[in-house]
Amino acid sequence: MPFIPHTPDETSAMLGAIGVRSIEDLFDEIPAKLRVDGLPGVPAGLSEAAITRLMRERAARNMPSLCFLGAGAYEHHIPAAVWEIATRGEFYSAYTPYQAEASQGTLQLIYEYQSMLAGLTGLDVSNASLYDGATAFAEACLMAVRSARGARSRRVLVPRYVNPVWRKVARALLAGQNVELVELAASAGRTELAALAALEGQDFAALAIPYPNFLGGFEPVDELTDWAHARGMLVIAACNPTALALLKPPGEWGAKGADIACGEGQPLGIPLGSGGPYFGFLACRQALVRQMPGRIVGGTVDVEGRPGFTLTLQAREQHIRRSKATSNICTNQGLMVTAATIYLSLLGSEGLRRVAAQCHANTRALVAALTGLGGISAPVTPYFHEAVLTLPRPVAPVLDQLAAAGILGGFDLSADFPELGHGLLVCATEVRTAEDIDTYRRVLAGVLGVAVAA
Amino acid sequence: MPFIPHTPDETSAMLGAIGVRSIEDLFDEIPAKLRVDGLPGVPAGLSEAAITRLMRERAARNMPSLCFLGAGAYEHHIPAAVWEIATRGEFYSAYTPYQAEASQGTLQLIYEYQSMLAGLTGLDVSNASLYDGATAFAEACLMAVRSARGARSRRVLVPRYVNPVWRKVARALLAGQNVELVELAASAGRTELAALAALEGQDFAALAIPYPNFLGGFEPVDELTDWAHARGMLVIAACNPTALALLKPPGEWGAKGADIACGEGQPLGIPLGSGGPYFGFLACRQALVRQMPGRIVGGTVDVEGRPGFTLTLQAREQHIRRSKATSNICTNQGLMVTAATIYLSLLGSEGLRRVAAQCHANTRALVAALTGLGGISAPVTPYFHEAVLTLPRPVAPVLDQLAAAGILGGFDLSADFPELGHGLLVCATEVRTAEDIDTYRRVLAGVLGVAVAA
Amino acid sequence: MREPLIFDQGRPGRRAPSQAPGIAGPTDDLPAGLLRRAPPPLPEVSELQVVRHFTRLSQLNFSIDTHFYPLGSCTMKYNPRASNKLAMLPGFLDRHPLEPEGHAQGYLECLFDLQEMLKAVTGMSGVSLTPMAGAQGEFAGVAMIRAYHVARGDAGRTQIIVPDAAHGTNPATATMCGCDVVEIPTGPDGDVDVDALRKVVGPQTAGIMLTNPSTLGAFERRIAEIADVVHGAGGLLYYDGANLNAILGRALPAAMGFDVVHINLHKTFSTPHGGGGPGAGIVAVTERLEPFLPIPIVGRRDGQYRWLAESDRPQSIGRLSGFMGNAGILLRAYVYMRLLGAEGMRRVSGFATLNANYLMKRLAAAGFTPAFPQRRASHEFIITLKDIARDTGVTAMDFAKALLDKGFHAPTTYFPLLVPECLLIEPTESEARQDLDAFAQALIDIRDLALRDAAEVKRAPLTTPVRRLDDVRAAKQLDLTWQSRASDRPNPTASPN
Amino acid sequence: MREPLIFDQGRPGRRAPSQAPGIAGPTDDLPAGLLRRAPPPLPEVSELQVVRHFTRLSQLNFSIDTHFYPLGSCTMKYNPRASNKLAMLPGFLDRHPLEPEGHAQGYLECLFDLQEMLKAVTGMSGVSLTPMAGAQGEFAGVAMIRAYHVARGDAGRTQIIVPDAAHGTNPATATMCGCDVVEIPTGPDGDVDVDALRKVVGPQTAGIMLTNPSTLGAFERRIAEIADVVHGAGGLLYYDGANLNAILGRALPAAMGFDVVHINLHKTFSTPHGGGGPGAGIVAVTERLEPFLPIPIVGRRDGQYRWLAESDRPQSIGRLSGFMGNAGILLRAYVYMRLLGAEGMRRVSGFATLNANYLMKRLAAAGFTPAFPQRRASHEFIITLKDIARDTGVTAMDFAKALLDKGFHAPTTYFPLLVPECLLIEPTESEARQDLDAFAQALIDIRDLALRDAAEVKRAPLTTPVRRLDDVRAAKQLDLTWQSRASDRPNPTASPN
Ligand SMILES: Cc1ncc(COP(=O)(O)O)c(C=O)c1O
Ligand SMILES: Cc1ncc(COP(=O)(O)O)c(C=O)c1O
Repeated sequence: MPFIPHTPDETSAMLGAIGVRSIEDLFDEIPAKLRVDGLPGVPAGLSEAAITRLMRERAARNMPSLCFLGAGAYEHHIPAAVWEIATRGEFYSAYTPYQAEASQGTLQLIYEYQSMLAGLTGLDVSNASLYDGATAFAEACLMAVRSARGARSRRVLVPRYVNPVWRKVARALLAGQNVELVELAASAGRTELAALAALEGQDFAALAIPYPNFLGGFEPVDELTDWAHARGMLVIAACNPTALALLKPPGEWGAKGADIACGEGQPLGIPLGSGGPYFGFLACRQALVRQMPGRIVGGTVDVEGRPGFTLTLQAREQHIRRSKATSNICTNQGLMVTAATIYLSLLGSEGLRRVAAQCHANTRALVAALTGLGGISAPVTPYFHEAVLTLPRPVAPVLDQLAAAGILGGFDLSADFPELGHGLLVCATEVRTAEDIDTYRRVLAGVLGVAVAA
Repeated sequence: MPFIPHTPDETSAMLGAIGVRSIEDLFDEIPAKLRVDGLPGVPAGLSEAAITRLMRERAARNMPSLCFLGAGAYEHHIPAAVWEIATRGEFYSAYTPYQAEASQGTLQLIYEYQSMLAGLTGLDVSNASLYDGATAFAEACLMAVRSARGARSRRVLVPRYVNPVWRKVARALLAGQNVELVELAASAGRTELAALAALEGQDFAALAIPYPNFLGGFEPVDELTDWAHARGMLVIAACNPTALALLKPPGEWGAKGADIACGEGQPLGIPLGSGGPYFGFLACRQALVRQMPGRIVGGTVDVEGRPGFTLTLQAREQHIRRSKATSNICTNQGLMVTAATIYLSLLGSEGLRRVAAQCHANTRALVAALTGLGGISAPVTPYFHEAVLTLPRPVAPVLDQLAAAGILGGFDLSADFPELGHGLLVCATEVRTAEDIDTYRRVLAGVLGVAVAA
Repeated sequence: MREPLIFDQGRPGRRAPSQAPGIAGPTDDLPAGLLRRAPPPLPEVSELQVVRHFTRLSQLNFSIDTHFYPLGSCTMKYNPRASNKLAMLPGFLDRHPLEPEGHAQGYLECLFDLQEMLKAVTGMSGVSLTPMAGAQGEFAGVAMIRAYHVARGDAGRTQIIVPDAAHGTNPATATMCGCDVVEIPTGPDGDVDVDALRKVVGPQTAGIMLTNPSTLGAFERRIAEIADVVHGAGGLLYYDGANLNAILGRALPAAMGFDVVHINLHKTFSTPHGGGGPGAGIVAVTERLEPFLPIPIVGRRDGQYRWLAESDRPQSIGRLSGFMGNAGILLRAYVYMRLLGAEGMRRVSGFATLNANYLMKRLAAAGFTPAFPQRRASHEFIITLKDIARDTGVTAMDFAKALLDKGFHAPTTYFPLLVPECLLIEPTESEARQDLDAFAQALIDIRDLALRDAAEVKRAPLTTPVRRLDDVRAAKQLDLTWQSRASDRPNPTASPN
Repeated sequence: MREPLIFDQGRPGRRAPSQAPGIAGPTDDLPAGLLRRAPPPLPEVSELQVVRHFTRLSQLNFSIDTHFYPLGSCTMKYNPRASNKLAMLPGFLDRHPLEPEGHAQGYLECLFDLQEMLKAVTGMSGVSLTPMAGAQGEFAGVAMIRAYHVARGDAGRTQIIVPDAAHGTNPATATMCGCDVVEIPTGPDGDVDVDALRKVVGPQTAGIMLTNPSTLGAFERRIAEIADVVHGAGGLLYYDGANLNAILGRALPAAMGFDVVHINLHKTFSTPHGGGGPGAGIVAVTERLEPFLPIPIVGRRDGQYRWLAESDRPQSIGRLSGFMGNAGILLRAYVYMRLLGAEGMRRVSGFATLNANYLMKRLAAAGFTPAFPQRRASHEFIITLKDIARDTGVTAMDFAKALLDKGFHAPTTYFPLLVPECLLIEPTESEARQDLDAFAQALIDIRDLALRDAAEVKRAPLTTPVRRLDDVRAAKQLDLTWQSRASDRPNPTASPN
């Protein structure tokens, strides 16, 4: 009986103290016909040695590849210190800091995290995390609808090149509340300002702008922001946090800046991890803070006047406000935020800027190498850190052949964005080397039957 | 400049405070002709990302094998908790607990370790570790020579089937002090009591008995102990600590028990680790404690009478006694002892007994499986946890073929112990399964050209 | 000792240089108007400063690994270190989520096996692992209930019934799904008031959300009747599996009549709480809701594992995460479940229940008032301190703070809302009797001190890194970022930009 | 809060069952007389109890990761987490040491490269990685010196010269090697008294053991002259590399005239001190000592790495460990050295020296007395508190304890022995100026308090888990095991069984 400390003697003594004969007796309020004796579908327990061996065997079956795939999750260097510290028992096995005095470690860390995210996004306040980028995007839309002056509209305008999965998730999460996403037309990888004219007179609560967009391209953020603000809409920035080290923060877009920023926190020290856990971030202007979902930590003082930290603005949350809460979120992604805060501290602004710049430079080198093969073009420029290639033939079989050679060649865009032709989204983060890029070039040349110099 | 926090401003301010112009100036006491400008043999620094990739590639080149090799280092299950806790910064990055009040964690842990080792060996006291089993064996011999009444002799009697490397290490470490190891004759894998008669009249300071011996066999420990004690010799037990969960402890050998126990701590939660770091343990009777080398922790009280722990009996050690110290050892294997103490706590006496029993049962199953192939015999019985097989042909090429098939088949005894013929020392610890053993059987059958049922 | 903010430890230009590229690549092709003018205000610190700062911060926390943590409804049991270590094997950790299925068979096999075990422990026939916490599992469940009604052309069913003892996420979820919440009361014995339930069901009923045992720590004995009433009215039953630890291997939600269930893997299956997550809130359903399960789901064909997506499940409520939920948490739960096995799971509920009943008995014997003294405790129970609060002014909150000084994390306070001055105490199965006894003694000592010297209790905590904090000030004079402090504006709530 | 002994937390029969085989195999073939009668008295505890106990114990320590730790002569610099993580990769960690070389090329390549880098930083021509700590490196060095003389038929050279400032391991090593120790004094300027040296050298001289800079924190300026004297007398020079951090990349021991050097990798190359080890004390030698290096050594032939053993090195002093020294520590040092690179190594010595000189200057300016005020500090320096001790009775030990209360680990106290009431302070390069300033301020504050209220200083420490401990009692009433406490015999030093 793993993880149960009771000796037979203790068990009897405890049963005696309760006044029952057996543990079974403690379940006597469960109607007999509901009780079951065992769990036929569950195998017998394993020792830690046996499960260790099993998991190692299974992990070894997951073949490692040279990764040129991004599309929302990015392979960055993660300093060893990040997870060695984040998995310390005091962080790993604590829960939401309900007892502030016994949780100053987690609380101060979240306060520092909030400060870092506010700084990165150029906004005033941040929450303590949401589940992931996709749900943060959905929550940002809901928050905007709740916040929009007079809430005339439940529609959110979304450029075409938002992450298509995020759009699906948002649709699933917004459907119940009848919030609708309306697509804003685009061409050549970015929103056409001309398309806005057709929308005049229509009501929207908000405009959500990806930054960079799913294709790595740039929307005209300043113009879009001013256009939306002029029409009483809120502006949501859906951004890559690494990019924010280099790019103008949403808080500085246009004349007044975006109102809300959200995104996927994975690039900030979170392993690819087969898809999760990651975390979503959400920041906003001070004026909107009472519409923010999720935990928020604030500074205060104790009875002796010493500074300390505590959960605050809890009246927004489900445990207080119940059906009127800003969201149903309770458990969020605390440990991931712990890791991200350590990551951001280790990188600092200069380190993160270099990571961003090197990602970008590597992706440029990759684009140059692959378009150099001939027959491949890169239709979307400028781009940041991720780029579209148009191949001379269907993408899927090419990716299969690359995968067989141990290369994750990118994301096949043809299903989501057929207008791009045989579109392939590629990415080379700062961890890719010149040799890696050359390996890709040579293997792709082989797949496409192009002759290259070794 | 990794790991140096100074900003250029700080550096200048500090140089200014010192009153020099540059860092180079701080080295002005080094005669100019001794100064060098660079380190031509050292490559340029790498980022953590680059060294991570390099080390992963190199680690991946170290092929994993199914291990039936022991010979002094054993593959046991190590609970995940052991190293997750042992590598916590507070253990990992502290040093010898010179400031007791600021090191109660390490001190209490060592006190607990000493208690566990005393319990396992059946002796009164233990030190806080030596480098490894081989050096602990050498230190035990030196300690015995120092302790032997009147120190009539500087010779230590050693049965033939002590780990041959330990014997070499002891020879290297004892040579300077003119302490000599004298081999005690043996046959059929153990010391012959009859051989003792030939030694009557000779002087020895101690007799060092392996337990089990290098072949997995048992020496007649009770008889040898009594024989040695009757002749004024001290008795040293060189033991496998896992075995002590099952076997009579040295403190109970013969009429009076062994005087000193030593051994390799690796089986107690230390990874095979390509050979180290491991740790040596050393325990003894209370009367000998002042001849013990290495750190020792004792309980005491603070000024308020509260119990606490501190390094004690330091007058034995080099930093106080200098050339008269019991040993030159200073830094020992603290972190390994940390791991071993956690390991022993997790296993407990019942757990460690099961590990020992299962190792033994697996080795028996292995011996049965392999001798069942025909032409192979197991000449040394009884054995514990490791056994000698005699193959029908030279061992080395057989091991090479097994290795090519991913099996570490055991230790070739023919160089060290030619009297055993084509001797192969095999071991199947508790982590080997019935399928593993069958794999070995089938592959060996193939190598030897024997037909087996699939 | 206080730990300064990491920002205050920095110096302009200080870095941890190993962690970033030595030189940064060119960015000359980026539009100048899009470049950042000033670097983001991140800390400028050395690697040692970072390690030291966060190590020190960690030491300011109470946690399972350092303290008994009987936080009711949260199941703060031992988190095995093996789960962490094995989920972080490079073969799982370094995989891009969009890698081809052929590269990920080991990982997919774990998830598939996990799905099967979760069916076994719920009695349900379909599982989706994607929800990232209990609340998202609730969302998935209610959304499926809605989708089911809509698919049957019964779109008018928009009411979700919720008992007053329910966790806040239940009504909040109903709202997120666009439903209206109808609250029903708890009877004096701790069971739902079934008569009240009968009164509110009808053609507008989408379903009911229940935990069983409830957050009152008592098993809902009339569950079969409740199921009949709700099903009879055309509604479905949602099981909030936050309390599954109480009945694991003893009773199956499906057999109780539930149509859908979520399980907080971070509770019953002991994945870490991480200072506030991540968790996992997998959902399991009976056959009729299977088509609506959120995607992706792991399927198996010819011994190969594959993702089931939109095309396989056209009626799905859709995707709830960017990739595949909290994958690493699923792996941790998988390791834990395999370590326990079927027999171990039954023991979990057995000993969790033993610990709760033992502690309740001890406290009752010492004069404390269980909220439902006539009932068995499930894996948790409530004591109400209303008498002592009335007599001495020492509240549940004061008890909570005084417990911190005695080296115990406090139980859940003031939840469920219907029991005044309550402590919801969940010891979990992994705590030893001696620690329960010590905890009981601590409560007794605090109570005795309250009777002697109430003011002294109200001074607690005295030994924590800070003493009692001013929550009101935190909410009134918002100080949510370091930037707001650095600002020299008089009102710290003003935007620092 | 005090943490009870793990033994006292156990209960008979309690276990952590996942960690051992479910059933134990048969042992019926073992001779009955050899079986243990009673199980060994190990703790009987749960997995959670173990995790909690050792996590709590860890928190009672000061460490680099939590505190400034200027312990002179020990080089308590930041230990990169990357070194730990990469050395623990399964490909290194799970390898049996006797695996065939063909299976271990990646590991051997690391060690080979490490050997080459160590040659570069010492200027020597041969390296052996096998010694497991500085003291074992010293042993290897002196044993090689002895072997060299013996091989030349000059066996009468049995004296090892050691300055009075030497670390205790130096004379202890000489004794272990069967040599006699001849101590020579330090001159008033901190350099060795060369005249005294001249007097003691002769045909009996095996060699001299020196650290440079010495443990006094000063560079031995007359090192070339010393080398000439010793070499001229037929002896060899041993360099104790414990202080290599001071001159890394600035001066090479070989160029100074040394014949053999050990390096404490756990100091200069930042492998963890681990609460007392493991370390690594590699040795490097000039050509004439190469044949005597301890084995094994990593060689390379045709791009394949292999172990050099007895047959390759018949004159070797032999083996010093059961397998290959502290392999995992060697890997950690390798990672660290690759992270630094040549330029980083020079910066290490530069900034270590900057920090030491800055702190010495600050303290001198505040009225403290450096032991050698006219000298540059190397990477460390000494202050002597003899005046204040004389005036107030507050000793170096009192200062050390008072520093703990201020959140600093104490410097090394009372070493080297020749400076009265001394603190040997080594800040290392990884500490920031602000921490040096805070440390200086703490010393100033303690000094000021000592002048005002000596008794108050002598009460320190007040904030540590225990207050000042009774060392005399510890040595007199020996309490070395839990068993000795459990015993009801009046004398706790008596044998318990
Ligand atoms: C009864 C109950 N339901 C639902 C939840 C919500 O689960 P989660 O926090 O995982 O979203 C919780 C936990 O906090 C709970 O205790
Ligand atoms: C100057 C000096 N020499 C030798 C040693 C001994 O090294 P180790 O402790 O690694 O055996 C030390 C360290 O403690 C030292 O400081």
